[in-house]
Amino acid sequence: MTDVESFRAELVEFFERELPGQIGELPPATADYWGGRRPELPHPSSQRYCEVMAERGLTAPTWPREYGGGGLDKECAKIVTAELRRLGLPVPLVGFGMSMIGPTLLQFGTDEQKREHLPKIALGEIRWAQGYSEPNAGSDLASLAASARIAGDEITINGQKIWTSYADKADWMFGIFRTDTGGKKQEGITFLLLDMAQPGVEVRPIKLISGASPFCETFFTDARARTRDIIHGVGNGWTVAKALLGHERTMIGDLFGAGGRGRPATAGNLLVEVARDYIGEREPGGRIGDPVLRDRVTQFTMEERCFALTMQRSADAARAGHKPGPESSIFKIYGTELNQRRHELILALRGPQSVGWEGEGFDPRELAQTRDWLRSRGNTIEGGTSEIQLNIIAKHVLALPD
Amino acid sequence: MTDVESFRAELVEFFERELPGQIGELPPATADYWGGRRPELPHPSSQRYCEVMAERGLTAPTWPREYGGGGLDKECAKIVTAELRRLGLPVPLVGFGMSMIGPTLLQFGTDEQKREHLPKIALGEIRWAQGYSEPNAGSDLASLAASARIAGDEITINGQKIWTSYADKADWMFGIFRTDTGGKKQEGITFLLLDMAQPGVEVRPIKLISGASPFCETFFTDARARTRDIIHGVGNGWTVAKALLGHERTMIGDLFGAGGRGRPATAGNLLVEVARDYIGEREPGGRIGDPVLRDRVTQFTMEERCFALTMQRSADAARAGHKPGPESSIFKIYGTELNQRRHELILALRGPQSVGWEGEGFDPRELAQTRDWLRSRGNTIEGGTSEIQLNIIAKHVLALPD
Amino acid sequence: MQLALTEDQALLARTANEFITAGEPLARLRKLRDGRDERGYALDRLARMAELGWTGISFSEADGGLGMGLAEVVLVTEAMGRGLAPEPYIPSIVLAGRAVALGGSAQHKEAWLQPAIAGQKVLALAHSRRRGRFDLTRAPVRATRVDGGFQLSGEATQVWGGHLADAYVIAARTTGDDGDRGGIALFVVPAGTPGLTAVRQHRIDSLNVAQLVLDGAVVGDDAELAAGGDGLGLLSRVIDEATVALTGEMLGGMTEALERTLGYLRERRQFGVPIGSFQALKHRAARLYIELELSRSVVMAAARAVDAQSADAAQLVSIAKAKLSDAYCLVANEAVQLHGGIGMTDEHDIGLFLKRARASEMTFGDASYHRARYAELGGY
Amino acid sequence: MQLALTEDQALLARTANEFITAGEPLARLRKLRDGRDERGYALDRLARMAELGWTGISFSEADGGLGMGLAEVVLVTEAMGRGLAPEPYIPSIVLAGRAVALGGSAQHKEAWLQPAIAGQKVLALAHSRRRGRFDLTRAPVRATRVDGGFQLSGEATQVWGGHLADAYVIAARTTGDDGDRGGIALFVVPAGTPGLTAVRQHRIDSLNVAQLVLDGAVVGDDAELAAGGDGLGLLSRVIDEATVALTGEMLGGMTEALERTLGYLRERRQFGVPIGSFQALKHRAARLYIELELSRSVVMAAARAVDAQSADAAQLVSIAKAKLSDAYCLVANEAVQLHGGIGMTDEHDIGLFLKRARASEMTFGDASYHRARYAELGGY
Repeated sequence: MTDVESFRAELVEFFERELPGQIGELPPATADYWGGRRPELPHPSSQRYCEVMAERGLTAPTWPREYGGGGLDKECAKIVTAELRRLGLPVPLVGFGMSMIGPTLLQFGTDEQKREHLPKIALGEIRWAQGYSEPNAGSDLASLAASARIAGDEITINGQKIWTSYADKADWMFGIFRTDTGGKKQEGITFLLLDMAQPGVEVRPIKLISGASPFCETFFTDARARTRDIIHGVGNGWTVAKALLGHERTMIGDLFGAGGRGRPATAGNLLVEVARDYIGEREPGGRIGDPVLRDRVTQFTMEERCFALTMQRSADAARAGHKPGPESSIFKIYGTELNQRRHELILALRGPQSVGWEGEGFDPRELAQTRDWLRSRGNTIEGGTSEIQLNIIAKHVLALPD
Repeated sequence: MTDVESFRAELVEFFERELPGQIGELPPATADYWGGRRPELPHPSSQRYCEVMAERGLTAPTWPREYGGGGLDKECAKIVTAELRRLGLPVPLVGFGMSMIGPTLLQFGTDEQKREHLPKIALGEIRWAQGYSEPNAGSDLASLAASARIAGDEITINGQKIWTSYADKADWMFGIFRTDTGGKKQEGITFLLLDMAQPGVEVRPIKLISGASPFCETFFTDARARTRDIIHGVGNGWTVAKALLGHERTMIGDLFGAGGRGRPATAGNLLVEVARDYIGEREPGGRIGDPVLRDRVTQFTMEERCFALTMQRSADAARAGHKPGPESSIFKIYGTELNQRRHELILALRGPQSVGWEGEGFDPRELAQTRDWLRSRGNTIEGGTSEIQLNIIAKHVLALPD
Repeated sequence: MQLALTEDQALLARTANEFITAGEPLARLRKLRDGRDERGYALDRLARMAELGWTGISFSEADGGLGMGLAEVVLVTEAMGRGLAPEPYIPSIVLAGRAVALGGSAQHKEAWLQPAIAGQKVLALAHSRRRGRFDLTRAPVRATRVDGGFQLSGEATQVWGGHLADAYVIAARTTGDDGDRGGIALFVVPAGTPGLTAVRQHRIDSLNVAQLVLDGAVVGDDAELAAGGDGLGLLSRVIDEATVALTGEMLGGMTEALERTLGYLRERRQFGVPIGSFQALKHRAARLYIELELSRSVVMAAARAVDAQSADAAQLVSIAKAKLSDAYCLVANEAVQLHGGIGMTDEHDIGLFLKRARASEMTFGDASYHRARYAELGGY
Repeated sequence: MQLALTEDQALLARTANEFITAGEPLARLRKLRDGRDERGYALDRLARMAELGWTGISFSEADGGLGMGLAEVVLVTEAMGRGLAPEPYIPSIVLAGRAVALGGSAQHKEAWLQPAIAGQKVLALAHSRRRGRFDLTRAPVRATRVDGGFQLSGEATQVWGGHLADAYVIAARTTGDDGDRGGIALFVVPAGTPGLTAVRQHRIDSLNVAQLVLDGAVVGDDAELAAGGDGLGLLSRVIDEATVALTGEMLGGMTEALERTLGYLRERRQFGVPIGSFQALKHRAARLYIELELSRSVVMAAARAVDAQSADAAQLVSIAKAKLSDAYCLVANEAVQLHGGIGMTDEHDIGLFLKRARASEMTFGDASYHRARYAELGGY
């Protein structure tokens, strides 16, 4: 049998027989594990599961072995994902290490930098945060002001970052800082890595309208970093930052897009269930009672399917060896808008039961969904506002003049 | 009894007894009469009706008597309109003389200019056209190029105008021409009047996608005008032009707005009738058969009512002596968009019967409405595009920075 | 119908706005919310509104009111909406108060209406049950005849102003079933009546709403409003009046949300210029402004139509609520989006309007409910 | 299901586009329209498409086809849509041709299918009557048994490609009534059959459509397709296939309309700059582009699902037609608006797309029809 088939066989052998033996009860597919020095365990065996998988390079299947990856080609990597899904196992490790700084290091890092940082990411030892936006540098990111002063092989950092996701749970930060205030603002920006466990770094969570605090403000007061942790050289940070933003957009699109981890693949049916439950049906199992809401459910379900198909088309093109087409530029904006529309539609279906905050008179699913709706309002702002996405499409895809 | 009451009494006396005696059969309320040297008669007695009304200054009730008007105050003028409506009589005379250049002359004209031109307008002797846009000066009107060279009391005009409504039926044109190519483009523009019945003026109708030709291109080759017909002085044309555009916007808003002459006041019910006719009803006289289309009809009917109420609010404020509020800035854009939405909704209701052009298989109302729909696509372009309207609102009403 | 403010109305609008803004309303709302204030509003503010005469606007002189109408009420609620003022003016005065005024006996009025108008007592009206959506025939409570009165059992939800209220007007079904237009009665039930308990509910807009549980509470025949009359008719009428008052509040809220957003667009700088100079944002702001003007017109019209009891009053109420529900939610969504990052933080005030917009949308019927109702009333 | 083009498919797409653009399509359409050409399309172009093999794509080798499917057909129709090519490829090949292929006897195929594939004869299918909207159970014709055959009477409208066609596939009701799924049969009726007349109809898109009048035309039993079988089933199947082909055409049309608009935005100057530099217009163009990408995906998916006869094929067809109807009309409206004054003139080509978009929307069901159908199929 071919290498691929034998690889799948090995994998199945390992997943089905060895793995349970080494870990005992396996975590459910929904248990996202982010790793780090102070790991949160969605399931008792999450950490152990991650470690055992990491030993085999299965936390980062496509990364080279010498950097803690599995050294697998695309096809084998796909088999890993497929088998995990088939067996109802979670991806062993998620986070910005895997999805953002890892790929960026592979693209821009020196061999030394890769050797130092990638294995710790793949092993789940270090959890990363992203230091990009500042209070006065949001959509206009390049006008950032947080400064990095280089003296010898030491760097001193001062200023503030904002919207740093889970900075309060992260160990290291990758970010962009100003090393030169003269000249074009895109120049004089340097991309570097720093350990957040130091007195000069203070993190304050930001409370959102949903009540959750996924973002933080991070304050730097003579914080220290090492010149060896500068990626792609002093003053070349903007190039690195933009490449990384690409990874981020794709990730967010995947997350919110139909079939993405951000949502149940069955949202269509979920909506029908909610409609039947809250609006009622003509006859048992029959049409949704209110034809107008039924039409809205259908309209949304159709849009969602069109988006899922577009993501599939992009993936199929990639598999067929074409480079990512312009269609990928719509994932972030449309995926997040769909997520908002989905939540607003559920509000409409649940009616007055959809405006509860806590306590009496609302059931837990209603309360959770209301919070999710509030949270979703930020989706079109975080990670590059929809307005910025539209600018990008107009300029880079449609070639409209500045 | 008060003057107002006695005025109404006289009016009724005249309308009900004298008028029929002098004219015989009266034209129906729908018969718009535009006057001019080559008048089109929507009804055999249209011209006579106009003349008799003009003798009494009732074609332009609020204009001063010495200029052929009725010299009536607002209140009496309103009585005239009310009585005409009550008796099912048409406004005796419509057109750009009455609605655009007339008011502009009253505002900017010299006494001599008023004496010469206003009476001919009020009597319906001269029909006017508007010479504003040019192929390369549409939204950016101030960049117009058609030139007027002044020598002594003679003016020589060269260049082209476009979108001149009914120029092929007009006798005189009011328009803006460039008298100075140096300096700021708004300067060096002069507003003047010219007789179109001369060899130097050539008019070509423009066929629209609806098949109709309400607009023309007008070409000037050493056409002649008189310096005495320059309004508000050489180089001050932009001021006059903008004031006149104000009159035009209001007129278009009125025309397309709910209750406006451009549409039946009962569009709401009309839509219900069309829906019942083409979609069917649950039971005779009952609900519209398709609840989703029923909801769309309702949604539109509501929007239309909100708009009608906004126009009423503006009128009531004016009556209460307040100057036109910012709400009037929305009439043109929203009135024309409503008109488009109304037509698109009717298409949806009529389904496949709504795509006929002529001949077999479509009834006359269907064909007429399809043409009206096509024509309506231009409503948001002519008379200042919706984009320009939004710019105006953002700048002048919302005070957003340039 | 005149869609212009009279001198007196303009004055009232100014006074109301001054009163509300002077109270630093949003800071106050936050304090009540974050301090988990049990009542969620300030009794003394309500009393102050009574002193200013606003609680008496829509009642006859005979009932101790000013004999004006909703045309004036919406000016007060509009100001409240601008400041998201949490005082139960609508539920106590426009909803329950009017129910007592229209259907109550002299005793009812003396016991409850006059004190409510005086701002001394707070009334609330219970008309909906969980999952009952907006259908008024789905009464939250069942009333069974007992000797000399009725026994009430059932559970009402999101009773506006219902926590720590002094008395409740409760919609109960005496006969028939959901969907029947007959068999609904309104009872006045004082707080503290055995078998009646109110539990504070917490909504995204942190207004005072309560779950009202009736467990065999007994009331006398004299507790019924418009006894023997058309209970549902009376209920519908006061709900319509309260709906108009609410659209006034929503108008104020969307006006404030838009103005704050315009201010932000003028001041916030990115790429070296105010973001309000970007044409795409300008056009969106202009679109919101159009919605605002249309909304103002229909609120004024609905108020005047109900005051004049004109034939199409109910239809205009539905247009107003449908329009304001859609427009306020749109403006609030856009307001958050245009504020960018800070717009999604709890710390920034703009989010409070988003939450209130949604809660208002779900009160007295959302847009699609009112479109269906409009069509019913229109006979198609 | 692979949503990527194979080498062969990519080649086919290129060839089709070259063929269409080489024919200066829009000028040709104008000539046919303004010259009031009776046929409204060019027979030789149809023959040329046959030579290129495109008419045989979706037929089995046994029937003289290439044994490919809609995945390839939509590449041809997409090119046709870009150029608004008026040739009756969809009605003659995808609609009537497939009906004969799926339900016809050897004689039917020899007499009509082979010549149609060869581009020598033109077929058309009559399935709708005036005011029948999109309901396939409302057959335009009634068929009554006569000795050895049927007598057909009725009137079909907007029969695509039906003027000067050589033969017609006619949906007729043999028993039952509107709404019944049974009792519908398809008959092949040659042009010139006594009692059959076709009258050219003129639509905004100036395509060849005809009113087909049957006045007691008699056909033999052998004229029935899928005799005794499920006539409506066969009709629905070929309508679904033709719908997919049409969505391909619509995709081509909206692609072309958007590209022309983008070109105009880049070149047209006002206020001293290209109007494409105005952010509000940029954002609107980007929105249209998003619609275009979503549309392309669903057209590819629907074609492949029908080819694979997968369980959700019919639902995907409805998504595709609903999406393309809305998206093409939106793009066409915006295209005219963004072209400004010249956009509303008959002289400018952009208006042709507006007209075709609307006519396509009203063919084989509009968006709201297909949303309702999708929900039915989904059992809710």
